[in-house]
Amino acid sequence: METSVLNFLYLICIVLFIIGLKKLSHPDTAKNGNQIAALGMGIAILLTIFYPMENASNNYMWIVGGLLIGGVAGYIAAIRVKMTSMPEMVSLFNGLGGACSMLIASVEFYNLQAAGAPMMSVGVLTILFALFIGTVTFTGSIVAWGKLDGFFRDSIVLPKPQIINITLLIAIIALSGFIMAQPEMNYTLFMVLLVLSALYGIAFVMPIGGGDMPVVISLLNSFSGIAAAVAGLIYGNEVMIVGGIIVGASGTILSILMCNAMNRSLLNVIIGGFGGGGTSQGSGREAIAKEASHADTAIQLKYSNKVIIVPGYGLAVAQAQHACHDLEKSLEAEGVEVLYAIHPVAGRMPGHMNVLLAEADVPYPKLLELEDANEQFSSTDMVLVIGANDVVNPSAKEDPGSPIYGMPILEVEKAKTVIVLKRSMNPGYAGIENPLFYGEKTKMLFGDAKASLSKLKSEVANA
Amino acid sequence: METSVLNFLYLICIVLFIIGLKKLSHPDTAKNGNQIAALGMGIAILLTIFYPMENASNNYMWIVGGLLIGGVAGYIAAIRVKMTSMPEMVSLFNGLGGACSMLIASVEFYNLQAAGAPMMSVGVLTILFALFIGTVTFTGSIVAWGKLDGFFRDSIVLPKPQIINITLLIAIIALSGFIMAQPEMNYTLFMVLLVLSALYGIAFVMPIGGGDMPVVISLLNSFSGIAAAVAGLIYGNEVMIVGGIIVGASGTILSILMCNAMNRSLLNVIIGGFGGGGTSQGSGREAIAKEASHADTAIQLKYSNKVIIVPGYGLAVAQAQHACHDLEKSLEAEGVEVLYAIHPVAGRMPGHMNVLLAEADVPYPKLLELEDANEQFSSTDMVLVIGANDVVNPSAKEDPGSPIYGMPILEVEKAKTVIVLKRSMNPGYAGIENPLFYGEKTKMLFGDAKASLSKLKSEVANA
Amino acid sequence: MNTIIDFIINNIEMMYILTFAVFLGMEVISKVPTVLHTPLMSGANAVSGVVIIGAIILIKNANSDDYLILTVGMLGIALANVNVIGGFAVTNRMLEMFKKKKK
Amino acid sequence: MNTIIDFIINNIEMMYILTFAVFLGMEVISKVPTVLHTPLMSGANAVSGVVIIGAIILIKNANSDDYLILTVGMLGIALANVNVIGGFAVTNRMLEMFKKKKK
Amino acid sequence: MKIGIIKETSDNRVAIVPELAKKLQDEGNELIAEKDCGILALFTNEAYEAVGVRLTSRKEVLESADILPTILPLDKADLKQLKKDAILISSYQPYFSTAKVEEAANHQLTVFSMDMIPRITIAQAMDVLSSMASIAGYKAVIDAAYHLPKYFPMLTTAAGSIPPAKVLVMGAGVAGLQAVATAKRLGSVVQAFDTRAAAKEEVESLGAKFVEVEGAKDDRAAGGYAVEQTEEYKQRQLQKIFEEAVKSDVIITTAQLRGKPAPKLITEAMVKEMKPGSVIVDIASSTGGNCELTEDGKTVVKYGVTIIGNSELAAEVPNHASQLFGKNVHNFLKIFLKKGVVELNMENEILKSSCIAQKGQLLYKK
Amino acid sequence: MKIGIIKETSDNRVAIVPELAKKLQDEGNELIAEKDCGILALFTNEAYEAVGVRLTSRKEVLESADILPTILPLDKADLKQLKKDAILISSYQPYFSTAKVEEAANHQLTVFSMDMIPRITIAQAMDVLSSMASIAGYKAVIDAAYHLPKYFPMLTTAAGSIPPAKVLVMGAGVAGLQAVATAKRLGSVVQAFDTRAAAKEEVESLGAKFVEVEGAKDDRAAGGYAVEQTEEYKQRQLQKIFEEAVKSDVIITTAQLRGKPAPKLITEAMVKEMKPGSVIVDIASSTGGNCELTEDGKTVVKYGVTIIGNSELAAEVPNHASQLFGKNVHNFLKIFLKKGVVELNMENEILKSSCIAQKGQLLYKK
Ligand SMILES: NC(=O)c1ccc[n+]([C@@H]2O[C@H](COP(=O)([O-])OP(=O)(O)OC[C@H]3O[C@@H](n4cnc5c(N)ncnc54)[C@H](OP(=O)(O)O)[C@@H]3O)[C@@H](O)[C@H]2O)c1
Ligand SMILES: NC(=O)c1ccc[n+]([C@@H]2O[C@H](COP(=O)([O-])OP(=O)(O)OC[C@H]3O[C@@H](n4cnc5c(N)ncnc54)[C@H](OP(=O)(O)O)[C@@H]3O)[C@@H](O)[C@H]2O)c1
Ligand SMILES: NC(=O)c1ccc[n+]([C@@H]2O[C@H](COP(=O)([O-])OP(=O)(O)OC[C@H]3O[C@@H](n4cnc5c(N)ncnc54)[C@H](O)[C@@H]3O)[C@@H](O)[C@H]2O)c1
Ligand SMILES: NC(=O)c1ccc[n+]([C@@H]2O[C@H](COP(=O)([O-])OP(=O)(O)OC[C@H]3O[C@@H](n4cnc5c(N)ncnc54)[C@H](O)[C@@H]3O)[C@@H](O)[C@H]2O)c1
Repeated sequence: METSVLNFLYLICIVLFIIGLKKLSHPDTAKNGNQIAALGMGIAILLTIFYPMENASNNYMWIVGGLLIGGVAGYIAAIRVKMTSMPEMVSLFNGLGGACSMLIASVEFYNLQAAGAPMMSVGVLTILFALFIGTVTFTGSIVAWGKLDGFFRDSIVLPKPQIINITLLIAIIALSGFIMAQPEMNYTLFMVLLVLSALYGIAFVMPIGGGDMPVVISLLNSFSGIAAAVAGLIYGNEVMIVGGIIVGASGTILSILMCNAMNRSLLNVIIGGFGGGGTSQGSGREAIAKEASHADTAIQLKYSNKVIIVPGYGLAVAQAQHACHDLEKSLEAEGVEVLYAIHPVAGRMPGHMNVLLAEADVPYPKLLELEDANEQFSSTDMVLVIGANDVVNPSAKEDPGSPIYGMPILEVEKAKTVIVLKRSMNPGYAGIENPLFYGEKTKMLFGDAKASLSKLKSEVANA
Repeated sequence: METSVLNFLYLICIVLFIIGLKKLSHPDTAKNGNQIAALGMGIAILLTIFYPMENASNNYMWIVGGLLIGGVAGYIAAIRVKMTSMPEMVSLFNGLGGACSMLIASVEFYNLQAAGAPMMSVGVLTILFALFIGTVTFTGSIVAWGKLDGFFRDSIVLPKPQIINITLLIAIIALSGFIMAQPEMNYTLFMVLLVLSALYGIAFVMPIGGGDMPVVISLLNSFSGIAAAVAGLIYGNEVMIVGGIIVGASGTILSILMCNAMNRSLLNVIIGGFGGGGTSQGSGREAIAKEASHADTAIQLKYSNKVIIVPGYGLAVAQAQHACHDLEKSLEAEGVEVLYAIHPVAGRMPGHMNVLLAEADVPYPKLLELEDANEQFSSTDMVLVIGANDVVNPSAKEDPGSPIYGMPILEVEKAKTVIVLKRSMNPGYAGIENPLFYGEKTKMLFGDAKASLSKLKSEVANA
Repeated sequence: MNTIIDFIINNIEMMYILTFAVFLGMEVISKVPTVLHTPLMSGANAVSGVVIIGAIILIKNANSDDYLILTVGMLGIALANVNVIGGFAVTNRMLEMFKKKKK
Repeated sequence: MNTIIDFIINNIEMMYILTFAVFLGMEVISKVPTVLHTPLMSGANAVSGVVIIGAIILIKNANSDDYLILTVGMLGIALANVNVIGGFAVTNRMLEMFKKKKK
Repeated sequence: MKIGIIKETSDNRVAIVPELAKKLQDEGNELIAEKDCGILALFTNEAYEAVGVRLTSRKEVLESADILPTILPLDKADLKQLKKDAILISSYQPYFSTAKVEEAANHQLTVFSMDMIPRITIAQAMDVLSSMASIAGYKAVIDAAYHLPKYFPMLTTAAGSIPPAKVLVMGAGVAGLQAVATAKRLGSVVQAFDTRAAAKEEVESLGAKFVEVEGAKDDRAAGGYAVEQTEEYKQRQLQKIFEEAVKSDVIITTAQLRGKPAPKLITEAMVKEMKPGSVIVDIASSTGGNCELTEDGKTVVKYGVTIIGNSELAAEVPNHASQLFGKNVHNFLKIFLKKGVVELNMENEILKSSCIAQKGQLLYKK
Repeated sequence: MKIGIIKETSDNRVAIVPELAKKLQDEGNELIAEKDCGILALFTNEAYEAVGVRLTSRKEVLESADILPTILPLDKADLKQLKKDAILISSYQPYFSTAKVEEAANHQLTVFSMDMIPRITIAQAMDVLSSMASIAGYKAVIDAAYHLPKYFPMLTTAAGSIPPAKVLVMGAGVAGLQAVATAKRLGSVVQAFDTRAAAKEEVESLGAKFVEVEGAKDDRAAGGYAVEQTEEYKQRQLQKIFEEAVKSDVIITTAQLRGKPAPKLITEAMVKEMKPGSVIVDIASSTGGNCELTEDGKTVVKYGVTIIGNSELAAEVPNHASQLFGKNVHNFLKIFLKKGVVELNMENEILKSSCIAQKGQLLYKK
């Protein structure tokens, strides 16, 4: 009965976790959700520390010590980290969580040994599993972190990763069985298992392309959830079990969602990973144009103050003038200032863009001439280049060899970010490469301009 | 252990329920979801019947008999009922479910009495509660059914319903307390409680306007879920408890969603109900234009074969030509044939509609002249009248007294359904009432045409 | 009162289950499009017919000669089964319209 | 094998709880907009730090003189707490950007 | 009945086009037409003969016709030759060309003036003002663009960019709105104003800007017609117009006051201030014009501004204009011409208000 | 350098507008202008003086100018008076008006023909063909609408409805595309075709329909210019055109072949078959026209079809046309006129291809 009161209190924490996660999945409530989840965690920790436990020699000092060290370290890390390298950080944290399960498992195995409990019990099995999954999470996350951090390069490709992984996995299962088959505990074997698991974690993540790391992290995250749950089973501790499972489940779903967003399957990512990064975009390789996702572009648009649209022949070909105007309007509704920069020779006839935008009823005052536009870019958060190419080709400024050298262009690169909407990397009328597409600040949003624009519009509505 | 195996099997049924409900909430999977849930139920029933139970005198005949009678009756009813009167039917079914809990409660109370169990026990409390909620569901649903069926008219308004309800509630609680306080069971009091509950059910639903019945039904449905759960507590039967609770919860949420869809609060519906129908639209009153919801209109549009759009001056005022064209396109994408019927004097200048539609790039072949349109309406599933009024005013045909008598109009009423998009019931240029709006086949979709149209478009995408 | 508390404490797992069931019930149907409100309601209603299980148990436990209870129980089963069978059948019919026409 | 079955049978309520937890985990975040993937991941990750409870229990149970275990346990707590505190803090920062600018 | 078709003396349109002639015959009438009546509107003699219309001399047509619809009122010479109690149908603008009407009356003729038909929804099908005005409004813009030494739409080219032309439309009736729509289509920046309260919404419903002048007197009772405005309103209006006018490249004026001379909206002073090369198209010229310098039926250049005074712009689109006019006439005839027999029921609101002379006496109030 | 501005003898445009004159002076040149040079383009003498241009006699301008940009080539009389080694800038169409060029050469003049500038992206800023063509394309439609006895857009009225006019554009170059855009704006149904493969996409990018004729020879190498087509292609093309032409109310032809007479796309037979009242605007008239019956610079009516042959339509929008032309010239001068000093570097691709005569000898290959 004692514990069931504790468990009842734990139930509250769990509810807080659930509500927290739920809120985390809506932009408006996300922040609040995070705090609620944190609250839940805080309560759970305090409960565990102070809820009387029979024949326990509390050792509060050690506990508090651990909490302090970890807490301070974690907080500083979290505050210091650059916005851009947060994913790595998450991965690292996640790994540490895994490490903790690993440690717990090791200790408990040790304890069982001391207590000389019967082998072949669910208890042992649980412990072994906790060890395995904890360790994999640990090493796997570390590798993922390293990859994102540029520590390891994708170029490090293991020979025949599939083989390696399969063999490791088999070995691990076999060994676990063997350990349980032993008359009594055998710590060396246990350690071997640990090492094998560690290797597996590395071998699992190493071959996957840097571009897919987010998915992998989310996957490892669900692992660490499961690890926590299993560790919970060891103590029959509700909050660990349920909390862990929930994270495990949501983590898995999240990974799948992420894959869908890149429209690939989870399997494809992992296998593709085994295959060595596969087609995963932006997998660190150089001089590859970065690809943007609709959703992220949408959110950036929505939260920027000033956006300039650069229409080109592609807008005309896609007949996307109305879609473009719609997006413009919904952004304006969000309080974003939207302008158009019209290059004199955009399109295939003088005034081509004028005709289109007039048709879509874009108010004339929104149209900027070349010179004005080039002045305004520097104060612009985002430039949408819609089916334009030659007219934004920097080589007209920089490369005296270029056939269009000397032509005045729209210097979009002055802006903070540039998103280019076109169907491929094909050149435009002048038939020449466009360095802009590979630029630091540039991201490509491939696909028919009209389609992309309407996607963006709806995403802006959701986000 | 015996039972826990049973419970384990029950768990499967529950999972089936959950999956079923989940799938039920997506158009594409709904049908399948319904079947899955049904499967779950089937398994649960068979399990219960055939899973061995200690010292049970099974009485299979009786069980099967009941199943047969109920099954056949239910099936026939379900097949016979007209599409239009399905809600009533649902309400009726729901009531019967409630009735069942009522009976169970009665019997179990009787049994306890026989067994001379201790009063003041959770057991008794549970039974009483089961009785109360079951009965309320029963009578309430019957009333709701009657209202929708036109059995009871809204005009039957009880004096001061609030008062009545409150008093009944208090009485019920008091009595329950009293019953439990009794030294031993008292069946008469129990019966009184039953009657009171029945009355409460009636008093609760009676004052609510016919327009709000769907919400009420869904609410009663969640009651019957709870009833089932409570009954489940009596037997400590997992599937009943969990299944019931889930229905209870989802039913509540659903009621709330329904209210949002009519943008009103649940409370407002009930209190408003107490107030006597309140502003609830279409509450059976005559000569009130029926209001349409965006979602329902969207789904109808999507699943019809031929739609004709009748634009009028309102389209121009709202500058909704592009929105209109967009909707047209997304419908065409769904395989719906969309045409426009242009009335010669629609708008405020000759060719007003031409100018607008041309601007939105509606292909000329889609524009029908008056005569052709009037021929085509009869073969049309749905007509969207967008901000047109005089040009679709039947009195020009029917009422010799009308100032516009003799003017040729678009005879939209020949079509299966007519949806009118306008902001209010105000007349148009000619300043005269339009009988069309009150017509059998007509529904009004109030609001600015542009806003409505884009809502429709997105709904079409979702649905 | 404290009978109730005891009850809770003694059935702590039950509490977990109930709480989760409530959450699930809410989650599972959030985001349902308006057009599905009625079918969903009808489907859920059919599920609520699960009370039939109770009626069945009731009869199984009843002495085979206690005709009163047996009849009442049978009535209960019948009523509940109308709810179950009818409910699912009606829902099915409502959902017919969602069969997308082929073009 | 049958040890496991026994285990399940004996902890049937636990099974219910686990099953529901899985469903909840999946339901609760379905329909999350792409832009929230990373923050959500990070938040969930912080929650997975719940393993810290285990480490705490571990220490509470340890004999006050068994320094090996104590240190290991403390290390465990420290690591897990990095996960917890750091996790929530980072998530918080990620979500800063969602504070809608006033216009 | 015998229905006559003559060649307009000073207009390209023709009152009845072959297609319509056929309809009328099928309805039991006999049609005779003056030779070449439709040539200028691109309806050949063959076309008329093809549908069985007899071509003959003007004289015969005039002498034998029972019903004679014409675009413009007949002049003395013709009137003389007409049969007694022949029915004349045309647009007389009785408030202005009183003389013409009286002559007709003197000849004991029954005269219907289509421009007197009330502007009610039901009468739209026979509303020549509407049908001709909508063509005029369109043509006014085309003419303006034709004469303007500038480019109408905005144009961004490698050789610098050209701002869109500014168009100001005065009077947003049928013609005005049509002008607004057409100018908008051509990509110019369009402003319009009017005294009718409803006009604002109507103008904006075409995506153009409405120029507000406070304190306009509105009178819906006048059957959609505008009413004379107060003096100080006119002042404020002139002021406002002045500001806008000098900015405009094109001004199109359509302001009319039923039965009164058209309001003077553009003063000589304004024209002086306007940009050289600008164009004014004054559709109200026949009733005096909205611009002081307008000369009806002429295109003049004053202070570098081209001023086109033309109330019959529809005549410059003779082919379609004739079609519409004919349809109007047909719908009008339907009221009293059934199966080739005339039954004049003067109770009928439309006949009552459009019949300006019957059997000799004038019926409309000056 | 001394830059001269003269009044064109047979054109409303002026080569240098006041605004530009100012720029040139700021760049260190002296400008002198013939009196009234800009009048017809709405640039007053005052405007020129205001920016410090000295107005004088034509004679003085001709005799003293070092650089003389003109819209049209100068005629003999004027050439005589020019200084030796003066630089002439104009559009000579050297392949056609050979005589003119030779004369100029004989006077030891350096002659740049702006129409010879290559059609490459970088040269667009000085591409007079483009700038003038885009105005011409627009104006062609306006003229067509002006002369067409019909209503352009679709119109549904109480008096029946009018179908949209059918417009066929032949040759979808700069002028052609501009015509397509303008016609589309006016609400007509537009079709266009061209032999260049790219043209289809370009036409469709304006929302118009492209008329397919299989088997066209395309040659991007020709710098975007079209090439002569095979005989049997021409046959198929003529057939296709015939079908479309007879359905059309307006035909606008812009088909050109660099250095060759314009392809004949509309035969007399076709014109006979076309609807009376239809309008043909032939922008290619100066190089022989795309229609057999075209008479350059004239508007004729044949078989009831109005045929406007005018390659200088831009001249009818003198104000803006002059602005663009001037800007082109300016951008061109920038190549070799730095701080008022001329440095002719004949390596420069643009100069090379546009210089048709230098110090007496002709530089372009016939
Ligand atoms: N303005 C004039 O008078 C005139 C006349 C003739 C030539 N030009 C020349 O045309 C060029 C104009 O430059 P610009 O930047 O406007 O056009 P551009 O340089 O030709 O580039 C257009 C781009 O649009 C993309 N695109 C085509 N269809 C698309 C679609 N449906 N959706 C999305 N993207 C699409 C194409 O890339 P993908 O294929 O990868 O989609 C292409 O790279 C200049 O070189 C100019 O000199 C101008
Ligand atoms: N065609 C011509 O040449 C011409 C010229 C002059 C007059 N008229 C007359 O005008 C009338 C034309 O008939 P019609 O049916 O086209 O127009 P109408 O009869 O005037 O009705 C227009 C309707 O649109 C609705 N509306 C206005 N703004 C709206 C918005 N933003 N969103 C949604 N609905 C809006 C109004 O209802 P709510 O206010 O409730 O929204 C109004 O009832 C005829 O009577 C005709 O005789 C025609
Ligand atoms: N019943 C119908 O269906 C129908 C058909 C056609 C026209 N109408 C209505 O008839 C009315 C008149 O149409 P119309 O084109 O023949 O009008 P009109 O030709 O008589 O006058 C043209 C416009 O000039 C405006 N005007 C008058 N004085 C003015 C001033 N001082 N300043 C500015 N504007 C001034 C008038 O308000 C009118 O809008 C309009 O309201 C039109 O909607 C109705
Ligand atoms: N570099 C640039 O930025 C730039 C600038 C302007 C024009 N251009 C290109 O130059 C090319 C020519 O432009 P233009 O307007 O001077 O061309 P043009 O005036 O020389 O000819 C007009 C059009 O007639 C077409 N034509 C020729 N023979 C034909 C036939 N038998 N049937 C049908 N059509 C025929 C040509 O293909 C051309 O499109 C175009 O491709 C244009 O895009 C490029």
